[in-house]
Amino acid sequence: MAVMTYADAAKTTLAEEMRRDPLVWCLGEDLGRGGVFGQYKGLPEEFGPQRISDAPISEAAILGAAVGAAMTGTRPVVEMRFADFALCAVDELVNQAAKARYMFGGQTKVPLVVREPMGMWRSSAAQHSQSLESWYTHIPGLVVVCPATPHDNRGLLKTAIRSDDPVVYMEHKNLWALEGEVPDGDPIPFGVARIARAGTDVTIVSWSATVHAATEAAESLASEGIEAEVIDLRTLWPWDKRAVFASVEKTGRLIVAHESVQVGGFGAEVAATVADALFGKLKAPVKRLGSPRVPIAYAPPLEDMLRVTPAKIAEMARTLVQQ
Amino acid sequence: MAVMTYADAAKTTLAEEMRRDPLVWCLGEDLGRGGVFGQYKGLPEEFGPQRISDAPISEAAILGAAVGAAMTGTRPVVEMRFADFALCAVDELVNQAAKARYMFGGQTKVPLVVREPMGMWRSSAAQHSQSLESWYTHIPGLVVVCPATPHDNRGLLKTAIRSDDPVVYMEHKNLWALEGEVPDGDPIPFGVARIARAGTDVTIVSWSATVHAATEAAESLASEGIEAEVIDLRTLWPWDKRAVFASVEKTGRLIVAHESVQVGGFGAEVAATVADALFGKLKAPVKRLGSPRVPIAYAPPLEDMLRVTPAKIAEMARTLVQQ
Amino acid sequence: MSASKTARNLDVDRLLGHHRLMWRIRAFEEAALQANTEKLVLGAIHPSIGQEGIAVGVCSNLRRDDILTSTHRGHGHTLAKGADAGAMMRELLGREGGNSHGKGGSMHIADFKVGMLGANGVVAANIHITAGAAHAIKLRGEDRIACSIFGDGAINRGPFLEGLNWAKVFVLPALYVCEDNGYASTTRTAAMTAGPGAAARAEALGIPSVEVDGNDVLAVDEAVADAVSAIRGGGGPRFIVAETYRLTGHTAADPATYRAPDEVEAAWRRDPIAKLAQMLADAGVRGADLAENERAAKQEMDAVYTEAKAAPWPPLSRGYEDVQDAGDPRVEAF
Amino acid sequence: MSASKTARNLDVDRLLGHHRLMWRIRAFEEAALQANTEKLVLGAIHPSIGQEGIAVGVCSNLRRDDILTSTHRGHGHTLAKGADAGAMMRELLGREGGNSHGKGGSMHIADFKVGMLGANGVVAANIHITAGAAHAIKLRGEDRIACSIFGDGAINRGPFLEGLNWAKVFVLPALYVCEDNGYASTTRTAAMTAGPGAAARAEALGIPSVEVDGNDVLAVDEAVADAVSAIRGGGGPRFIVAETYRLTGHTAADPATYRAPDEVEAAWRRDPIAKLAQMLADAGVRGADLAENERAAKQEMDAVYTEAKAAPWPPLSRGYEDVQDAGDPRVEAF
Ligand SMILES: Cc1ncc(C[n+]2csc(CCOP(=O)(O)OP(=O)(O)O)c2C)c(N)n1
Ligand SMILES: Cc1ncc(C[n+]2csc(CCOP(=O)(O)OP(=O)(O)O)c2C)c(N)n1
Ligand SMILES: [Mg+2]
Ligand SMILES: [Mg+2]
Repeated sequence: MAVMTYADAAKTTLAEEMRRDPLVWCLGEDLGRGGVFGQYKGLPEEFGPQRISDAPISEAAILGAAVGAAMTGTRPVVEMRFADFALCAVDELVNQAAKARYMFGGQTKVPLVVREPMGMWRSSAAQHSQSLESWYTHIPGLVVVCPATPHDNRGLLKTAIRSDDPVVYMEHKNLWALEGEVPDGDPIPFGVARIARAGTDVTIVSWSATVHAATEAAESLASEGIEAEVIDLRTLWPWDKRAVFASVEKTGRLIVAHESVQVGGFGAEVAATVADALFGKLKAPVKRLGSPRVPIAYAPPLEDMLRVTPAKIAEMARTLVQQ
Repeated sequence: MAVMTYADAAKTTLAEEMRRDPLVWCLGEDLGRGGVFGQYKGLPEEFGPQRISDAPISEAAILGAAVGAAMTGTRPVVEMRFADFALCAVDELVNQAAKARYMFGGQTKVPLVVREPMGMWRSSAAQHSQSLESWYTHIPGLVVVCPATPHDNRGLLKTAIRSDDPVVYMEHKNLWALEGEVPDGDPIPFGVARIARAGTDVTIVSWSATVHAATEAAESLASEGIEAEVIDLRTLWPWDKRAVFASVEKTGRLIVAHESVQVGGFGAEVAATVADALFGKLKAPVKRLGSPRVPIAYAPPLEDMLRVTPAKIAEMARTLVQQ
Repeated sequence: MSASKTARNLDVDRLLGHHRLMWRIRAFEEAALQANTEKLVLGAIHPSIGQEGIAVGVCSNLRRDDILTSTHRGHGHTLAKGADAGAMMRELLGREGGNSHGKGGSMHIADFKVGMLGANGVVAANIHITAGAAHAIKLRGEDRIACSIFGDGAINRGPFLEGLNWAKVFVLPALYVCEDNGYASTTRTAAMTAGPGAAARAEALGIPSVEVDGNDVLAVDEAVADAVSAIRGGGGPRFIVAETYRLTGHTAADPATYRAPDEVEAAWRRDPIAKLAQMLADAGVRGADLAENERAAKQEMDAVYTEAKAAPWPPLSRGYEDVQDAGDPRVEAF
Repeated sequence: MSASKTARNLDVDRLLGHHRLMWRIRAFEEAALQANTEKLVLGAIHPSIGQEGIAVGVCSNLRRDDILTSTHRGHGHTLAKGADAGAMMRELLGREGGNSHGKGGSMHIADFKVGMLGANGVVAANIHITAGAAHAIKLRGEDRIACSIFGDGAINRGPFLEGLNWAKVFVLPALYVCEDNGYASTTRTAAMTAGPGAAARAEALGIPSVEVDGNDVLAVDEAVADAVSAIRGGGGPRFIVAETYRLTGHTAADPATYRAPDEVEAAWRRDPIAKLAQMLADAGVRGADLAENERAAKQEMDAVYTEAKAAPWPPLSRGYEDVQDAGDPRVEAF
């Protein structure tokens, strides 16, 4: 057990896994100097340039080569730098990595972790701020992971590296510096949500950085006598329906909150699933809270306008509990 | 008014628009010989190789060049051949075309039509069968069009070509040969659904080829005394909430049916929106019917297993009306 | 036997083997075309008739544990790499017992047992995969190599630049072979390809390149042998352009009316199998031996086709298998 | 004045203009760095200090109606193309009155009025956009040209191949300029770039290419003048590699510790502004005139910065504008 940042939790874990399994290696631009966010600092010294490998600015080759390398018995960890740049390698991820095992009838697996730092990070504007986790949930073959805490960024990364599936591993750029306790324990399995805060009146389902906004909202609601239960999904595929159903059966109310665009977002999947499964048991309509359908603006006030804030979540919760 | 195929409806429209506006031009692989599905047959002869332009196998350049050409006063119609290959040009569509107008504060628009033949087409397997319309609905700036009939493939293509927005225009490969009446009339506006069949007991919302499965299901249900209303959304962004709400207010029951993967599909958006807006007014839970989360198989029986068929839709409708 | 042929120092046994394998490929393709005609294959089939010399010339220099990736036009490569024709034909017909249980079909033909890591439905996508396979080989310290065969249309896609640059930067054991058949579907590739050609592009990435007559299996064999020995010696990637012609349409359904009949006729006169037969005849091989290769190949593939037609469909349970470990893919799970 | 300089036939007025513009770029970048220090710019800033010779040498050969696209490191190009420094600084500070109402910021700096179609946050993405702009120009029968400036890191991305091939195949009026500053972020580009270099890659696509000293604005000016006249004459695309060095870190926040101090010092001795000043001094221009260029530029950009700091935020209504015509982007609409 140690207190460390979200970034360091991942780095420590990566080092542990690389010591454990010599077939794990990392590839991406600027990794030799520790990566653009310092997520790999110190690793080149320990593991050398072959296992912490620099790469040309060739996202498609980085991901495509990782597919070939995964099919040839290694376990690549791919660094995409910003989730936005992964859009230069979609064929490689979706048409190749995700489908190979099925198309080839199980002759191969593609054990691959694609790290995609995601989300708004002050004034990074439209091409460096996106959250496209919902896309990946729609692609058979992919696992989608969105850790919100240092603890989870350890346990889930371990599982991702050990997984034989291609995993889209989305760390939120705004969380790099977040500190928290990181126990030594076991890997965290995919598909198991975390109750970030227990409550009885309304369930708030979220993931990634928005979990913290939800928790903050829950705390301010508590001072008004409203007890919100905050569920951190942690992984979107597979996602923990059981935990969500159990909570909503208790509270009768659900808000799904996420930073990404609301239209076509994964919140719709959760909302539609719950509204169907718990039809007749709900005290209020299932609500979603996401970004408007607007590219992300640079100017701070316009950027803020797009955010799902504790205030917006709390406001929605208040309205719901009155129903 | 004439009877023509879905493919010819688009071709005729393209020719009309190209005659009307000399700034409209088409680019894509093999267009000089009429395109892989013959959708451009005869057009090279009328408009010449500059306006019906061949292209190297460079999807990223095709789409990226179209972005530049659209910003420079022309109106490109881009042919992607199979929607799956558009995955080689996602940066160009999502990071460039969709965002340029906003990032540049309205200094430019990107009038661009991206034709993406979509969907299952017997034994085309995992890399030639995808339906990713839901992805595009999640991207601010994009319009998403999925015509189901020859009539709509005329009216919507006209609107798409005249639109100043980048439009993802998804024709279903299985519909090329479908014949139907194509009136000469006006362009069909985005965001206006079509009641494919009127009914009172259950609403079935769909788009693209699945509309025909839904209509077939409705016909067999009618023989059992169940009157289903089939709504063809035609455009997914914008989508006609008003028409859907009006129908579901009447029937109290909704099924959203689509060929694409159910998890993270646009059906979730429709379902979540309706379940929220009409909470308390529904006689049964809102249901979705999409593909399992499986890459598309080659062998006919396995491929069939993934299809949303009239039988599956009818079965679900029967269950719903008993509630 | 002409002086130049003597100079080539013919290994008649090896070439007879090439002849047999080329006939096996052609007969397989003929059976696949027949399956298309009989509507037993509904998806697209891309025959490699006329290009057999490249498949055979390349793969006869690869070991079973070397890696090969291919394109939509991959039957010949896969057979030449040592895959079982029966399993391949069952795959094309979407049957149980196909290499991939009928889940991939023609465009995704693969046989990992013999190092054949898959055809690909996306032009040029195999270039990256090969670079990665070679990268893994290097990381693991093995002496295998990875080879990618792709068409002349592929050299205009980004992966050609990114993948070849990758292979060179990391000094990987990778062989890239471009099958230049002059066309990409209905388009003459020359019309859409700028500059002096594929080899010049590879050279500009620092990769030693050669151009060979792809219809001369011996020339291909020799060029590949050189390249493979340089690669196995740690010399990094090599590039070969092999000129050829596809004697059929792009797909089984393509009448190829965009080509003048005399162009096709002229190409038939350069048929690589006939060319090799002539070379062997010149070297004194009996016509009967050559005819026997043809007959045996046709008989084998007839049997393979008949057997595949009788094979059962994959059970529906296969449909949900091999998706991934995590999560349940079924709709009912939701 | 040395013989070689005389041979260059100096146009002193033009060069004095270059000197002024180079100082304006540098002073703008200094102000942008200051804004970063004062936390008035929160997103990344990529200064072009040390690379001004390329911006000026290129853009002084472009007409206002010619098209330019740029990269993340685009302030200098945009200023040189004729954009208003005040509007640019307001954009960097995210203020109303910025070129894009503060919605794009530094990495998306653009001024369509002067043909500057945007910096780009995605390396190499502007290569395609430029090909397309040139394509539109050709379709419309205009005599404009389109120019794309990008870094040496961009030549390893697919668009370099696909976009340049496109421009050559369609014989488009496109000028491609690679700013080779030796680095891509913290990475020495040479380590990740195979083969003889950018110019060889362009030549392999049939595009005439030249290499120039990017820190010699006169050399850039001359090379670009040649290229532009060939392009306007219908000769199709041209390629120029201009060698340079970025004298700052990759971003305002980058201490650039991956470079040895003496490497940076040596680069300062090749500072393109100093080099031009020396050339002008040698040609008899008074030190006072050169100093005045520097002073005026600093004064202008100080004022620009002060004014931008005082500019208001964009009204929130801007947030929902310019998304698209179809549909309502607001959450409440749903
Ligand atoms: C990225 C991509 N774009 C387009 C296609 C459609 N397509 C299939 S084969 C082909 C032509 C390929 O030409 P070439 O690479 O020369 O191979 P050949 O068919 O001649 O063997 C095209 C364009 C594809 N499969 N993938
Ligand atoms: C596709 C893509 N990958 C990665 C990045 C991150 N990135 C921003 S600038 C840069 C280095 C660019 O180097 P170069 O092209 O030489 O331009 P320079 O910064 O030297 O001007 C990188 C890798 C990006 N913006 N886009
Ligand atoms: Mg070809
Ligand atoms: Mg650089």
